[in-house]
Amino acid sequence: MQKIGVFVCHCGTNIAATVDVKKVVELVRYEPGVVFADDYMYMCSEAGQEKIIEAIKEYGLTGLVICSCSPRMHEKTFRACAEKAGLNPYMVEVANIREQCSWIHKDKEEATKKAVILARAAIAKVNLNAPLKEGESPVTKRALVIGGGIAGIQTALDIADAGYEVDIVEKEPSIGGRMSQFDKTFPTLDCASCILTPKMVEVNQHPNITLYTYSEVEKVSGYVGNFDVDIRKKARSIIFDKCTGCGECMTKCPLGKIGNIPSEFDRGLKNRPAIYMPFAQAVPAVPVIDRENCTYFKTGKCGVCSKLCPSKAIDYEQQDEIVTVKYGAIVVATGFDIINLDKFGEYAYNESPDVITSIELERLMNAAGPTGGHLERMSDHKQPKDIVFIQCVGSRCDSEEKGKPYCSKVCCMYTAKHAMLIKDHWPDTNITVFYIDVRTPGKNFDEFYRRAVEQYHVNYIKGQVGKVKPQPDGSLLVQAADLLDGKQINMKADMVVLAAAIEPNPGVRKIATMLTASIDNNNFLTEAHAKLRPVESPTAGIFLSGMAQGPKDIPETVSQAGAAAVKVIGLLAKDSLKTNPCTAQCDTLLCNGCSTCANVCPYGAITYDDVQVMDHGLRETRRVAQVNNALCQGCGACTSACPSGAMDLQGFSNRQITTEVDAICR
Amino acid sequence: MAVTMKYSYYPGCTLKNKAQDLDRYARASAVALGFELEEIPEWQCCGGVYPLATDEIATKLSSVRALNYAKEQGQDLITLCSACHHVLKRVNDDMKNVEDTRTRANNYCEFDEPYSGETKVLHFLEVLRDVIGFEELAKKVVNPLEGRKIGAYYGCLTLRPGKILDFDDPEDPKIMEDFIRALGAEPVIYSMRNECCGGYTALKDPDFTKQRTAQIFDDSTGFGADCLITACPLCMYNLNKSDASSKVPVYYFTELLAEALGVKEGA
Amino acid sequence: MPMNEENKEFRPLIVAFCCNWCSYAGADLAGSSRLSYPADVKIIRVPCSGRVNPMFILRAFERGADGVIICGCHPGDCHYSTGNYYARRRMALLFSMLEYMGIENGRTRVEWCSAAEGAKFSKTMNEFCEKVKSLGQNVRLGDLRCKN
Amino acid sequence: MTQLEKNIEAIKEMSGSDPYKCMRCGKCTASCPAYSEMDIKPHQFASYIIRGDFEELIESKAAWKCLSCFACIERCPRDVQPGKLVDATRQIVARSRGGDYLQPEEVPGLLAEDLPQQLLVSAFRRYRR
Repeated sequence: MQKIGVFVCHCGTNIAATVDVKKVVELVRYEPGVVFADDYMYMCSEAGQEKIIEAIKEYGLTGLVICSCSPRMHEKTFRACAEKAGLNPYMVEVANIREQCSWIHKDKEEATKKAVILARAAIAKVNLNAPLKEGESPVTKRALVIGGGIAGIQTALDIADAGYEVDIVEKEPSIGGRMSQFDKTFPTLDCASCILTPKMVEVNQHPNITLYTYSEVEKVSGYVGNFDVDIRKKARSIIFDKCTGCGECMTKCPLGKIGNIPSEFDRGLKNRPAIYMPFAQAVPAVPVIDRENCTYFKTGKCGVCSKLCPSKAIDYEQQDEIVTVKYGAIVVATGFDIINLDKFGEYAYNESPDVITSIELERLMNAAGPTGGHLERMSDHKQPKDIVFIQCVGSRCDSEEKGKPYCSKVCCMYTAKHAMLIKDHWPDTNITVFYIDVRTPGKNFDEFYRRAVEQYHVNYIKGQVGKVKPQPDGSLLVQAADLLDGKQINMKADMVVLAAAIEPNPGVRKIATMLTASIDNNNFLTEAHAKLRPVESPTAGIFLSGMAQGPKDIPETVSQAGAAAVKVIGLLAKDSLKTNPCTAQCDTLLCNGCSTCANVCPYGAITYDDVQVMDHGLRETRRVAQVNNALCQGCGACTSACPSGAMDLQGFSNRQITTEVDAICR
Repeated sequence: MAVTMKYSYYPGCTLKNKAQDLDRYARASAVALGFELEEIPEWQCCGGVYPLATDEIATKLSSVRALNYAKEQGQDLITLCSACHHVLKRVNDDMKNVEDTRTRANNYCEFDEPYSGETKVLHFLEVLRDVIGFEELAKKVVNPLEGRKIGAYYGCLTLRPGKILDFDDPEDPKIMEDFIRALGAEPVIYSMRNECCGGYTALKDPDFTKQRTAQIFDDSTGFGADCLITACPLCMYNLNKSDASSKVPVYYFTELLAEALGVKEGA
Repeated sequence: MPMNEENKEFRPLIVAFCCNWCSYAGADLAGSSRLSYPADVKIIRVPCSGRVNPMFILRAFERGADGVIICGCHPGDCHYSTGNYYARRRMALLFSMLEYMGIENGRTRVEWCSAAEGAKFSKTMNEFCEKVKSLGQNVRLGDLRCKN
Repeated sequence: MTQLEKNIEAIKEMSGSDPYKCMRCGKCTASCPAYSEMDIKPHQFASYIIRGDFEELIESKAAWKCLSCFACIERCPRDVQPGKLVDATRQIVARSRGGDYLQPEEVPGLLAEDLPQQLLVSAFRRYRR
């Protein structure tokens, strides 16, 4: 039996004016378990707390009920107070007789009656409270960043600068991501490489950062503060330490001229050799052999690169290697790609080489790109005179098979950028942009778009294009409608640029599954809270950075990357983590191993184990649920889903809530 | 492949009259390719257009009867005419997926067993592609149409709506081009191939239809087509009525098939 | 609840389950904004609307409650991501079963209320009380094992 | 429900299409081969229906000029499928007013020697109840 002390607060007149505090004390005094009851002007004050501590000691109290303001206000205060007196802090319950009683009722008799009922409910609950202990789990002071684009780079740099070790895993041979493919950035028009390359170099040279390029995350286990991650380092076929990055192998690879291997980095607008670096500023500046296409790997003959390499760095025998590393926190920065346009046959993307995507245009405009920055049609290498941009290709689309329901956010701005850059280089180009809506929220964004219209005379037409028709003369006929002027348009163009919808990198699904990080219907990672915890995954210890969480531009990505880094640093700065003791518990005698709880658990905190149980004198092996207290956040979803009543939540147990119900309904 | 495959065959009104070529050459080719078309007895006209209003029922019943007949024979149902293909596939989809239509149609028809979309409807071209295979077809060609540049004219009804007809990519179809290649000729790809010819407006607005068909001829011949093929009697009529300067001959695809298979004369 | 002899007005007994993160905070805001609602409403704090086991509701009716309301975060805003979705589906089923058992749909309700919606919380409670009042005293759900 | 909402509901029901999903992108109108013939353009059908301008829709000749080529239906990114709204309008006119666009008496004058039956059948289906 508990020995409970009840303390009723006046809160000045806040409570006492509407609730007869003395009467409450009198009425609860004889509740089961109550050995002491008193009131005081301000329970939360130093003197009030002193009163509580004294009572605990004098009466040997094992539980406290404080009738005062909301527990959201002072529960922590009173728990600390109890702890000071040597009482387990989880033996305290607060009856909210201010916000939920005195402040909203006028009739004193009625309010007093309600206050008594609320106090009784709290007393009944405390009778069933048990001391709870916050668990502790150590923190491995090392972070993993998955993805080496601008989001991953920025997060890694910020964490590393704070003094913690960070590893970046990037599946491509070089870090840099999408941004390294871009020409200029909006709305300032500074060159993407000029601002990105220094950061890539910094990452490479930072003493706290380890790069795993051409590598993938293979397996993740553990929980916040204690992740074990297997990283597959794919065989580069190059001895990393010997290679000087001289590039001799790449220039001499016979497939460079005749191989027809499309360069992934140049979006297929150019071919690359079988031994290659994606681009000249690649970090690390070490090539990789594409074994699928390499003649040596296909036929066992060739070996030119090996013969020519001055540092003898080529190793055809190299094998994939798996390393296992411990991390305290993981950041997902897997970025994006654009959707496949096969379902948009009306825009003739597969039919005509002169219909291109915006990323391809970035490559065509880039001085380091396949045409050396000279904008030309892929069909006849002529410079286009009339260029049509089509917005929202696959964005804001209701059909799941064709496109995406969301706005891709960046297309309006990069299209204005493209239009202006083209006009800057070749002022006599005619540019038409077909849009549904022009969306430019952001600092200096609308001004940027207006500049395209007002200074560069880019022709913006409201109306989605119906069809792009390749013509016998090699031009493209764009069939559209000007909805504002009310006319159908058949416009000849030399080049058509499609603003294809953005989608999360397809690999993110697999990674999210490994991390038990939730993703939404569009494969974007879900935040722990859409407004208040936007860079955290609901799974503790997993953080989000960049496009993996949703469409965003570079400045937004960098801010989010920094925010994610701060959250990681905040975690790594701790030596150990206090775990919320109000976690779920499984009664193995009742559990039937049905997996219902694991299916509703948003945190992947429930696993299954075979245990030996004694049931009616028989020893049996049963599959039962086990809760990982470090992962469990105490939502209780499993407890209501459990068909056998095996799952219960500490601090809010079935019996505790039921007894509260009983007390209220008495 | 079975020795002789048998299919229920729904010719439709026009193939019995103005478009006898489409029908005749198909039957001859089928024999040459080793399958049999068994014409459904007492078939009724499909109505030519699929009624888009969801509460229409009477206009769908003739198709339902044909579909059910094929089901009773345990055969797939073949059509040749674009319009019949369109209507039968869509009504079949309704019978499979739209409960209201299914219940009401079955109430009207009183079949021995209720029909709920079990029959597989195939366009003749789909049989060539999916059952015979274009490679197999190419092997059976005795008079390859070498040197001919043929534009496939799909029109609208064979392709759209792509999700329900499931015939080919409605915006970038390949089936007729692959068919042309199998016959030994060279397909000409042009963007008007899946644009409407004007359809039934030919009755009251023949001038409008002429504008449309002129665009089709201009575009296809611009890419070098020396003739067009179609599967639709209405497209055939409209294209033939054209007075475009770029006009080239138009054939039913079955005629060229029969020619390549060497069975045109006997048909 | 015993009826006051002089005052014949029926006062219902209403149990409200409020999730800690949104609606309990919303109730606090209603309080600090002095937006009144009847004292008939008694709130039980739970971590999440998804924690509300149907047994709690049955228990409340069994013990004489006239109405039960469950308040959670708005869909998509659940502190634990998905708890309120489970609650919504679970309660839809439970309420239809309760109706079958004779507990009218007006006596049960699920409502979303954010921490910023003090006014909505108060309005909801006022409406709900009125509704339950209009339905009158609940027929007790008796559990034979509990009969004394 | 207001009378307007009821009418819109009826059209939604009959067409199997939801005009409220339209985002006014105009891809239907851009694709329409009968654009020049239509006095109300395909993308406008959704707004006319939402506004309740049924009279104007019924008076327009657009419903009779639509080719039912399904280009708008195929390409609509919002699954509004304007062609279905056009057809529903046509049905409403034909059913409520008997305002058939084609009279049987006209037919002999329109017949050409090689006119396919399909054309007559389709036209009768399209233009009349």
